[in-house]
Amino acid sequence: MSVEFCGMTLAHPVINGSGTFDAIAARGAFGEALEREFPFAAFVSKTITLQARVGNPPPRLWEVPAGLINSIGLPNRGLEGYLAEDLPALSGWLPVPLITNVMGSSAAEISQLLRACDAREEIAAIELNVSCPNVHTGLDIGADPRQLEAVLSEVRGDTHKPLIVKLTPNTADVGACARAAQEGGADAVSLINTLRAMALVPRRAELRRVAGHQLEERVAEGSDSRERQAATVNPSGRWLGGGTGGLSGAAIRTVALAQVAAAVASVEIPVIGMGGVQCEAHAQDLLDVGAKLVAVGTESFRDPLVGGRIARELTAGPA
Amino acid sequence: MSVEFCGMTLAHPVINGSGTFDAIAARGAFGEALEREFPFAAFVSKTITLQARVGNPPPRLWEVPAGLINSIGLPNRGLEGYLAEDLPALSGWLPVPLITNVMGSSAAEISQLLRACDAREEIAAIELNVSCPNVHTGLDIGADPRQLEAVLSEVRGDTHKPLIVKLTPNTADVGACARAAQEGGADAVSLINTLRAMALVPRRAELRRVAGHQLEERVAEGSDSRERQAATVNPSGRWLGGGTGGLSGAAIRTVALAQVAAAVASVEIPVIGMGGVQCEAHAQDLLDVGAKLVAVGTESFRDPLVGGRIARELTAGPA
Amino acid sequence: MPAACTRALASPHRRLLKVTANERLGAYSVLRVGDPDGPLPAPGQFAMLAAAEGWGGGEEGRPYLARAFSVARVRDGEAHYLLEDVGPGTRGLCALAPGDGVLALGPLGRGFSLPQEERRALLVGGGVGIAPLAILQDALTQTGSASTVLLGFRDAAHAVGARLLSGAILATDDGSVGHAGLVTELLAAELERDGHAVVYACGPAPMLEAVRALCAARVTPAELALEAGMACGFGACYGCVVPARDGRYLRVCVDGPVIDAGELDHVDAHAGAPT
Amino acid sequence: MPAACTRALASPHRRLLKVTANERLGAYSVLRVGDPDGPLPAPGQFAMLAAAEGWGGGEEGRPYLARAFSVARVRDGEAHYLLEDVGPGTRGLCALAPGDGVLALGPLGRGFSLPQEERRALLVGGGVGIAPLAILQDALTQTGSASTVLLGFRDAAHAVGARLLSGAILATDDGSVGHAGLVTELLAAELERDGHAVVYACGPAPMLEAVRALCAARVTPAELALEAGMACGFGACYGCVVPARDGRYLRVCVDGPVIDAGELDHVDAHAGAPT
Ligand SMILES: Cc1cc2nc3c(=O)[nH]c(=O)nc-3n(C[C@H](O)[C@H](O)[C@H](O)COP(=O)(O)OP(=O)(O)OC[C@H]3O[C@@H](n4cnc5c(N)ncnc54)[C@H](O)[C@@H]3O)c2cc1C
Ligand SMILES: Cc1cc2nc3c(=O)[nH]c(=O)nc-3n(C[C@H](O)[C@H](O)[C@H](O)COP(=O)(O)OP(=O)(O)OC[C@H]3O[C@@H](n4cnc5c(N)ncnc54)[C@H](O)[C@@H]3O)c2cc1C
Ligand SMILES: Cc1cc2nc3c(=O)[nH]c(=O)nc-3n(C[C@H](O)[C@H](O)[C@H](O)COP(=O)(O)O)c2cc1C
Ligand SMILES: Cc1cc2nc3c(=O)[nH]c(=O)nc-3n(C[C@H](O)[C@H](O)[C@H](O)COP(=O)(O)O)c2cc1C
Ligand code: FES
Ligand code: FES
Repeated sequence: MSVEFCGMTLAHPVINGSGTFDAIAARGAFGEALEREFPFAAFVSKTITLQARVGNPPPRLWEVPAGLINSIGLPNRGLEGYLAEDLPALSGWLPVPLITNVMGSSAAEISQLLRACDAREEIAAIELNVSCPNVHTGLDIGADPRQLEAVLSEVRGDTHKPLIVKLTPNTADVGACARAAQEGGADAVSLINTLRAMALVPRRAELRRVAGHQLEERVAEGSDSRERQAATVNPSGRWLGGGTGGLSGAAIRTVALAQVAAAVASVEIPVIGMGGVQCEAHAQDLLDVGAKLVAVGTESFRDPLVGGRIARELTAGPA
Repeated sequence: MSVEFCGMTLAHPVINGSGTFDAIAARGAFGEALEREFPFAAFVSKTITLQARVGNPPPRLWEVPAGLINSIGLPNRGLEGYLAEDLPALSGWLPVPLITNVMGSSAAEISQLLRACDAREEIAAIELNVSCPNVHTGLDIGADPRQLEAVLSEVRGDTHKPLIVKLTPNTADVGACARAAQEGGADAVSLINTLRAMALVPRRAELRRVAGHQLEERVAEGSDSRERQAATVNPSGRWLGGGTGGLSGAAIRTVALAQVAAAVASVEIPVIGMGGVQCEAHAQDLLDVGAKLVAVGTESFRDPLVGGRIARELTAGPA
Repeated sequence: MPAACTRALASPHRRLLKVTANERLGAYSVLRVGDPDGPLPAPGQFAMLAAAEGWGGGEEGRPYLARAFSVARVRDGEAHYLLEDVGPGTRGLCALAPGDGVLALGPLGRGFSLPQEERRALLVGGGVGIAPLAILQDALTQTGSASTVLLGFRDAAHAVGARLLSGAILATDDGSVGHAGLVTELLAAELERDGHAVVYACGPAPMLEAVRALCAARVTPAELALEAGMACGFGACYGCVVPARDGRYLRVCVDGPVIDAGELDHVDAHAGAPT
Repeated sequence: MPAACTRALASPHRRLLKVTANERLGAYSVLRVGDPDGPLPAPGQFAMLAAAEGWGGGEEGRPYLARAFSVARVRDGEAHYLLEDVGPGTRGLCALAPGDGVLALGPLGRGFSLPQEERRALLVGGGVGIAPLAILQDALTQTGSASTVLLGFRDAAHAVGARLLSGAILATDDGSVGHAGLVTELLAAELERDGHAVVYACGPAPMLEAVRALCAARVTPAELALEAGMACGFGACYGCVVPARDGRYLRVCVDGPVIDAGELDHVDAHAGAPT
């Protein structure tokens, strides 16, 4: 089941979605067992930006039917901290190739990120997250095909490593965006990232319905049944500290399948498919529509080793 | 709880999503009881096109976790048939204003639809579905703000009736689209329509897992566990006769909330919010982010009167 | 030709009913639901059913929508349904116990019409598709008409389902009970013997197509109870279509489920009972 | 200051365990899960739990993710959890019966460190937040250390939960049991009486904030067991953060849940036990 991908030989076609697995933290929680059973054929870092970011204020998570909205806000140590601290913390034990995911808000920023990564041999490939508002236009760099191609053409020369472009799904024509990435020099595209979504602070009445009678007595006093819990915490009425967030998990699986199929139909470069993969069947669907690799995100939160199980089942055929 | 909307006085703020309630068929199935308990404050027709359409070949439905993909393909009698047959079939008994939803693939087509509707007093307002590929550009008319505004400016003069523009959610910046609709002369915008999605024919192994051992013996013979059920029925491997479809229901609720909030923030005209509304709390969330009306779609399939119950609960406050 | 279709109107209210019994019948389950005040369904009509609890969950997050089931019988204020476990929805209903709640919308659709011109009724069923034939047989018996019942099953365990009707002549795929072969072979022989008949059929798509072709060749009137994936059951979603002879699509839930065989050019591969 | 945090490593395998008992304790449930071969959790560590069946369903389609629970006790190869039904996840776990399956990942996070400098241990708990203090008391007893236990509850029904620990001094909001008022009032009095202490606290955010402020004012070392909505429990999602003194965010699941009070400027309103 080993797979050739952009010049790398991977043990199987299952990797992680950026930002959904922290190999360093997992190594801390699970110890050496993680090395022996590392669930992914390559490890994708969370998104690294030029400057360190602390991320969004809590709450950062909201659970929905068959899915999760996150509003993490891309916390990371910044390029320098990543190179100085995370790379050494991974080296020596990470049993698979490292793909570093980076994001910048202008060609100049991206260029700097690519050049810095290019210089480090620990990094096997670079994934560029283009779900980032352009500092100049305000529009996500990846949402508009022309803008995307222009930015990529400008930075492509800054690295010899394989360059994967992680497309945004919040766009009118993802096939056109995939084509733009290819024309701009990408070696592969990956999709889908999360769908823009939002949740409000639950109303007390709502909580009561969900939690049964017990809660009634517990929620703070107040006569207006429409008043929202914790309105003091977040007066905007929005639950997520970041205001809006991104939807992932089972709820987006069929949207992902449609977008991956559209991307595959639009490009010759390999496609990494992801979005709501929970088991071998979901991964196989993405491979069947033409994805070369499959990434697992949210499902790893429920089961850290699910990626490995999917890989084994893809190899063996379903039980 | 009565609501002023584009010059109409509606009994409450809950209407149906276009294509999710057929008042004529429901009147046939439920008889006069439907008139007495009509669940919506206005009735929105399914999308009417200039020429009659038979719609997509079956299968047209695929159920997903907390949602439904449909690939109906806008079957309708065509403008002439609608005016000649559906309007008389509704008149006399429909207890609420009628909003006719139309779609055209060019300004000329839309213009013709609007003019014909404008001439009929049975029609209280017109909803324009812009999730339609432009015959010239191939891109959905509603996906690009500039195109949308240009088309609307061209046709706006063709009707004096309130014109609601039903935006497509498959776009980079729904706020910009809402603004374009307003600039083009829309009296209101409605959203969200379904998210583009796809499903494959279930593999036999998959069916086996879902249905238990029993199925194993029943599915047609064949040694390859990856072979798909009914591959003969649809050799492409795609389940839906139309290839891809649109995702609706609970799974899209938080995406809808984010898009409705973005639209409200971008325009002064009223916004009709919809997407995954199943109960009063979901409707209230949309109203809380600024929607003037709420539409119920998929949930009416499970309970034809749910719209009325939501309206009552919105009025009374939650139980 | 058969007379106008029969149809009882449903209440637009989805009603919460109680399971009174749920018993195995060979490979099937017979679910009985107390509904003393509900409208009396016509033979061939169906209801959209969902369990009141635990619907919308499951490993795959399904079932989400209600499922369609033919009313198999109405007796003593109870509606009977014949169920075959083929997926999460039917599994959930098969697992219900007396006292559990069922959300029901119905009766829906157009049912069978009774025989005209003194034609004898030939009831042809396959697998779980025998359900609407049971209530049809009850209706025929009540009007004093005899009916010949031909039923096909996979094997002996499924053939136990034939007990739902009386006096059925059986065929099984594996020959374990009755004629070894297809039920349509029995039908061909019956039509040969006495062709002044009207055929009522329900079952898998290939069976229905064979019935249609047989009857078309002999100009024997036939009514086919079709099936299709349904989201609503009352004409709202346009999801449940089958292609008609004129190139248009019929909605099985409101134009059917019982459809005059003459309206079809062929029976669509998706339009039959689960197999 | 307390010494280095204690932490047992979890297996990365989500393990299928069996419920051995699930009994009411006043307003709470005590869920016991057989886990003879699992790693021994350190006091303050937690596990991510999900019911093996029926998780992912429910009327609202939740719970979808596993839920975090402090290990309240380990005895005879069983882990005990104290549960309060506050939503679909806790409700599902409260409804489990002996023999039912539980998917567990753990033990996770950093636990409490044992007292240094012969300070006496002051255990301060509020509501369901008393859970990790029970296993801490067990550990202290094993090392021969005495501990003073101060617990606050809403009312008498909840105060029954205090039986999880021994010798607790109680406070209730409604005065039905023990001191009528806040548990932090008891703490203030205790610190007044003998300030050479280390405080271990777990409970609602306002209680933790009051503990933090009290201890900061007296320069008394304190360890707070925080809570936060968690998607993963092992540092993968960055969802479970609380703001630290230095402006950065700490992940409760890997940097905590037990956090030295000195690292916090204030206890975030979302960082406490359910109230
Ligand atoms: C008018 C009518 C009457 C009926 N009468 C009876 C009856 O009396 N007794 C009876 O047992 N059945 C009857 N049926 C069939 C019954 O409705 C179906 O068996 C039932 O809907 C299956 O639901 P499920 O969840 O158990 O299986 P599903 O998982 O829904 O699978 C059933 C079939 O649907 C397809 N499928 C699989 N996954 C999906 C998906 N995600 N979305 C959409 N389709 C999918 C596959 O072809 C599969 O074989 C009737 C159907 C109709 C329309
Ligand atoms: C380290 C740790 C240890 C814990 N130990 C214990 C323990 O020992 N015993 C115990 O009973 N509990 C404990 N908890 C708390 C427990 O994890 C929560 O009570 C549980 O997750 C609630 O899940 P639920 O589905 O029952 O309720 P939820 O519905 O998830 O509601 C709980 C709260 O989350 C918020 N919320 C509501 N809806 C949503 C949504 N859709 N998405 C996100 N948030 C929402 C609201 O603020 C609500 O009050 C611990 C938590 C942590 C982090
Ligand atoms: C908590 C969380 C954090 C994420 N962080 C990032 C990130 O830093 N960079 C990125 O490109 N994608 C990020 N993603 C998106 C995932 O990589 C993936 O594209 C998406 O979640 C869809 O896959 P899934 O449904 O399997 O989770 C994140 C997703 C989640 C749920
Ligand atoms: C079966 C089906 C058919 C639909 N047909 C139309 C249509 O003809 N025109 C239209 O504008 N929207 C159509 N829609 C979209 C709905 O009006 C609505 O925008 C969408 O389903 C989201 O709402 P919901 O989640 O409540 O269903 C259809 C949706 C479904 C499920
Ligand atoms: S099931 Fe919806 S139209 Fe027939
Ligand atoms: S719960 Fe995921 S990082 Fe803490």
